[in-house]
Amino acid sequence: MQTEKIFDTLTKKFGNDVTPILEAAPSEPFILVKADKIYDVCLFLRDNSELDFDYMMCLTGVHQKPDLGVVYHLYSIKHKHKIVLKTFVSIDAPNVPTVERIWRSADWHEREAWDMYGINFEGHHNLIRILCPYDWEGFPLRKDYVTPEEYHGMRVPY
Amino acid sequence: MAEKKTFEMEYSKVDTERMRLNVGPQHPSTHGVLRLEVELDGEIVTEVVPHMGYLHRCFEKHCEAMTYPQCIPYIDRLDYISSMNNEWPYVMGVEKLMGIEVPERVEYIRVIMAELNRIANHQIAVATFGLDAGAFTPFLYYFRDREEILAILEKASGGRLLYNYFWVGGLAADVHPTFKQECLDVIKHIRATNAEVTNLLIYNKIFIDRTANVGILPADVAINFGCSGPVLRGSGFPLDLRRAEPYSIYDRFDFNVVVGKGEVGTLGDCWDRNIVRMGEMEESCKIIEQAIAQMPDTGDVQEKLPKKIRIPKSEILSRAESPKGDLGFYIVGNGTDKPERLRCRATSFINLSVLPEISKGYMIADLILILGSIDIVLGEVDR
Amino acid sequence: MGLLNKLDDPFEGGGVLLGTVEDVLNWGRSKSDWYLHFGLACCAIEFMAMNASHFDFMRFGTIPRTSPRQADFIMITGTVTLKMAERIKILWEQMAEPKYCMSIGSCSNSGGPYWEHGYHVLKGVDRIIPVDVYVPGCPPRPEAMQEGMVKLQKMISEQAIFNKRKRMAEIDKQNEIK
Amino acid sequence: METNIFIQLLGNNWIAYTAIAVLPLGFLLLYALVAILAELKVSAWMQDRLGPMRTGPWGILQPLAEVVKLLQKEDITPDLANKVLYNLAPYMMFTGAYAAVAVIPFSQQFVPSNINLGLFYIFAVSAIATIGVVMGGWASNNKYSLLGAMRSVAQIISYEIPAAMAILATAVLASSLNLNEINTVQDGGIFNWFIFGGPGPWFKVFVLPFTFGLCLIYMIASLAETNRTPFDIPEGESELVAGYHTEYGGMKFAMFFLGEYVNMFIVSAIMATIFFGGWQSPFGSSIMSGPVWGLFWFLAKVGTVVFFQIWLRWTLPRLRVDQLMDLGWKYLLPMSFICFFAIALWKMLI
Repeated sequence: MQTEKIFDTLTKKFGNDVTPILEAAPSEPFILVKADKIYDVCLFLRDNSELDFDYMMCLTGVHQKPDLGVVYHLYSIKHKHKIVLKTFVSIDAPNVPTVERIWRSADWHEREAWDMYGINFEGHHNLIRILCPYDWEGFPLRKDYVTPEEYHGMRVPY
Repeated sequence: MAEKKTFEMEYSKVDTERMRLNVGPQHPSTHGVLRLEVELDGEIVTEVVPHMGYLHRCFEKHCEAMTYPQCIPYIDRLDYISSMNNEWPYVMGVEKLMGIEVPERVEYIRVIMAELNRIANHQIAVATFGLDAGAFTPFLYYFRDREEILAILEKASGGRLLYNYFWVGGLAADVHPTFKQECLDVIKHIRATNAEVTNLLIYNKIFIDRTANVGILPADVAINFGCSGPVLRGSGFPLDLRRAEPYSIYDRFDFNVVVGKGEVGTLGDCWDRNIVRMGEMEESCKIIEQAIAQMPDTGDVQEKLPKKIRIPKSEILSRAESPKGDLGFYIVGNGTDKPERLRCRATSFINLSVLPEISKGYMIADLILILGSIDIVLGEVDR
Repeated sequence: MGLLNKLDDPFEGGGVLLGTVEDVLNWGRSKSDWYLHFGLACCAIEFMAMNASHFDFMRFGTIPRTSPRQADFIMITGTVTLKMAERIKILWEQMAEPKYCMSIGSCSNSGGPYWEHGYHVLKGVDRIIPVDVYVPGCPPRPEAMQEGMVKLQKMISEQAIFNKRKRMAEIDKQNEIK
Repeated sequence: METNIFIQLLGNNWIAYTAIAVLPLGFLLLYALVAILAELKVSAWMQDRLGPMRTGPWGILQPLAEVVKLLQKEDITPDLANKVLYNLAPYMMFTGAYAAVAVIPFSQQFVPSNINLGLFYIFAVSAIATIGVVMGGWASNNKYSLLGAMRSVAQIISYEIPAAMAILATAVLASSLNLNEINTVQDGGIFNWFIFGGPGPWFKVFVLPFTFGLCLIYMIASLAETNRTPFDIPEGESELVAGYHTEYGGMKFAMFFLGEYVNMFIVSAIMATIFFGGWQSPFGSSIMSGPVWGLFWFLAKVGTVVFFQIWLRWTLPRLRVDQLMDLGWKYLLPMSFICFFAIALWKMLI
């Protein structure tokens, strides 16, 4: 299915909660979703037989000042089409519903986004750090992150 | 009947304790520094909790501070067994965002290099998988052949392991004059060793007993977990980006997508994942042969580029089929010569997430084999 | 070295006999080095290649051991992260004396390419354990690692066992004069 | 007949007995050095490598260097280990293996102790090594060690039975439990060895498959008893780090190592004695036979079997623990019973 058509289906279903943004090539077009609706949109995308997005390629946390965002790259193996969803939340209350129950692959991706950006995925069954040590402080990939001087008695900077 | 019942009741009263065993980070067969927290009931695995991050090298943070060409060496160090394949999706993504086309000769060289590197990667994967099963000798046979492949890659790029060879808009350097003949020679050796290992290891009765019907991964579970590459194809699902969305010039070659068939056990077991890698080596050999036949002898290997590579405010998820599977780079440009965000869709990371699911109920020796059959590289898992 | 340290003072003067004994003991330690089978990152792959038939690390009399208790030297092959550093320290402490350490690759020498922005990378393994031989390269070629091994063997074969303190004092004196 | 050359030469006194006890010990240490070198070199040649090259000419001094090194290593006892058992275990293992040497007929003129219950004795004392393994695995207070020790016990006990059946069958053929006696019976050339059914008329071809099968069963069982590939699961590197000796280092580990190699020697010696005629010359008792030739033939046969074990180690993958039990109980045991039954029947008939 064409990207425009997928966007049409979504806007028909969700109305104002989604905003398609068709950028000129080479950038991929994406659709902006309100953070609290992301679970419903994803469930619809997966379960609708015409869309059938059964493969989550990538879930990325981003920090585009001043907001934190989550980017979902979805793919349909059956129909061979893809879509990009984006949602932005304020850095003070970065709460996004989890999509872990829709695609199991989201589990570790969301843990990584939490680890790196501190995006709180509401409803995730085990939202703990995945790459950094469990007692690490701060969220390394935020633009305002300052490298700590010391960790467990080891000097960190060169 | 009554007697049997009392026995069972008596037996159930026996107090057994589950043991929590820490496998790794220093363990001979976690393929690096993965740590698995395993709960054991006797020898049976009841729960696996992977803990990673022991090799978290802050790749994404580095890339935000580097210019686009400077990122390539860091990308090499993600999946350090198949560096050429790592560079490709990144370079391709940057080229797409800049809107440049690379010369045809470059595409051919890239294909040959990537396929050679794919073979080297699968050789290590099969070799270490045999090592996990206790067979030491095939490991050395494969490493002997791998040296020949590395010699070719080294002659072209200067590095044995980490190449920094695919540059934005072309290649770091042209290939050497005897390149074609050397490739053809090495293919012969690869095929001979593959035949030997097939006899020595793959169809060995003990090896089949160990790997067949172990770690069964159904295709729908694999897709839901986002698996790709030999892990997904071992379950019988023919998703190969080279065929599904032909990038570069892969539509010009005739090759098969190897899938597991459940030949000696259930579809999607460890043996199937392993045989897919064996089959892919052969397919890669075929692609290399065709590419060498079609490749133009002379031509530029570097497109004219601006002095500073800048990418406008745009973004792309650029994917290519690495030996581990579907490797993607999510590149966000912001108008400067440094990326705003560079995220790696790490294949090993995603393939590994299926491990707790498929290793429950098997023995601890099987757990090691299942981990080996997934073929992870910790550099890519932890980034 | 346990027992041998107690022999320090009674054998004052040394002499030909002790010199020879020392040579034999050093010969044994330098020619038979069991290393801990342990890989961290990219360098571990080159390390595997070095173990394989083409370069054949076992020529030097090395045998891989999987348990730190049985190992004589540890090769830090790759980037040491802060999370891993504590484990490496434990491994080092589990090894029995006399033990040696080889730092392979730029990452474990100094942080390598990750020195600047690596918030989670330890900039040099020598911040937590003592290193005997450094092998530069990213990753070093197998030949370079073997050169490191030769250097380590040379170092071991020249070690002082008897009258250690006295000899070390002499060396210190010489350094002072310079 | 007195079969011991030392008692013949020195008389029935303590000097003779000391010599009898010390000589095999010295021999075993020498053998262990050679076996370690063989393991290193054979594996290297199988894998297109050279093996140790820098310790003496072609690396032949390598095992010596290992010993010198191991003598200097720190003696570690983990803090949480059971100290007494932990320190005792390696010696227990070696003692069990060494004690078994007492009844091995090295040559017709040298059997350290020519007792009538030789086979029985070997089975009794070789079980001591198992106790050493369990002690070590349990006392180390390490989960890998414990798992390795448990596996090892399960494995050794399971495979003791088919091995015992195989050995008993030869005892039936020879009508004796005395190892030297068993050797003497196999007199008269290669076709009188028990692998070929022992001495007998031409129609012994009917019993030949069974004796051959028993030899194979004993071979497999002996591999399992000595924890060699494909049955090296108690110390399977890829799963259990180093198995029951994970926490051992230095001389204690060396004792374990020595114990293992001596065990290899014992099972190979038993195999050579009961199936391949021990010190008997393959060309009959008139050609190339005599006490010194006997020693030569015996060692040559043992060496061949040891080489075979090394060869298998570098060729085959490892079995899983349940498959190992399957093989032992479901295949080897019934087959050894059948062979034993057939041989007993044959012995009754002739």
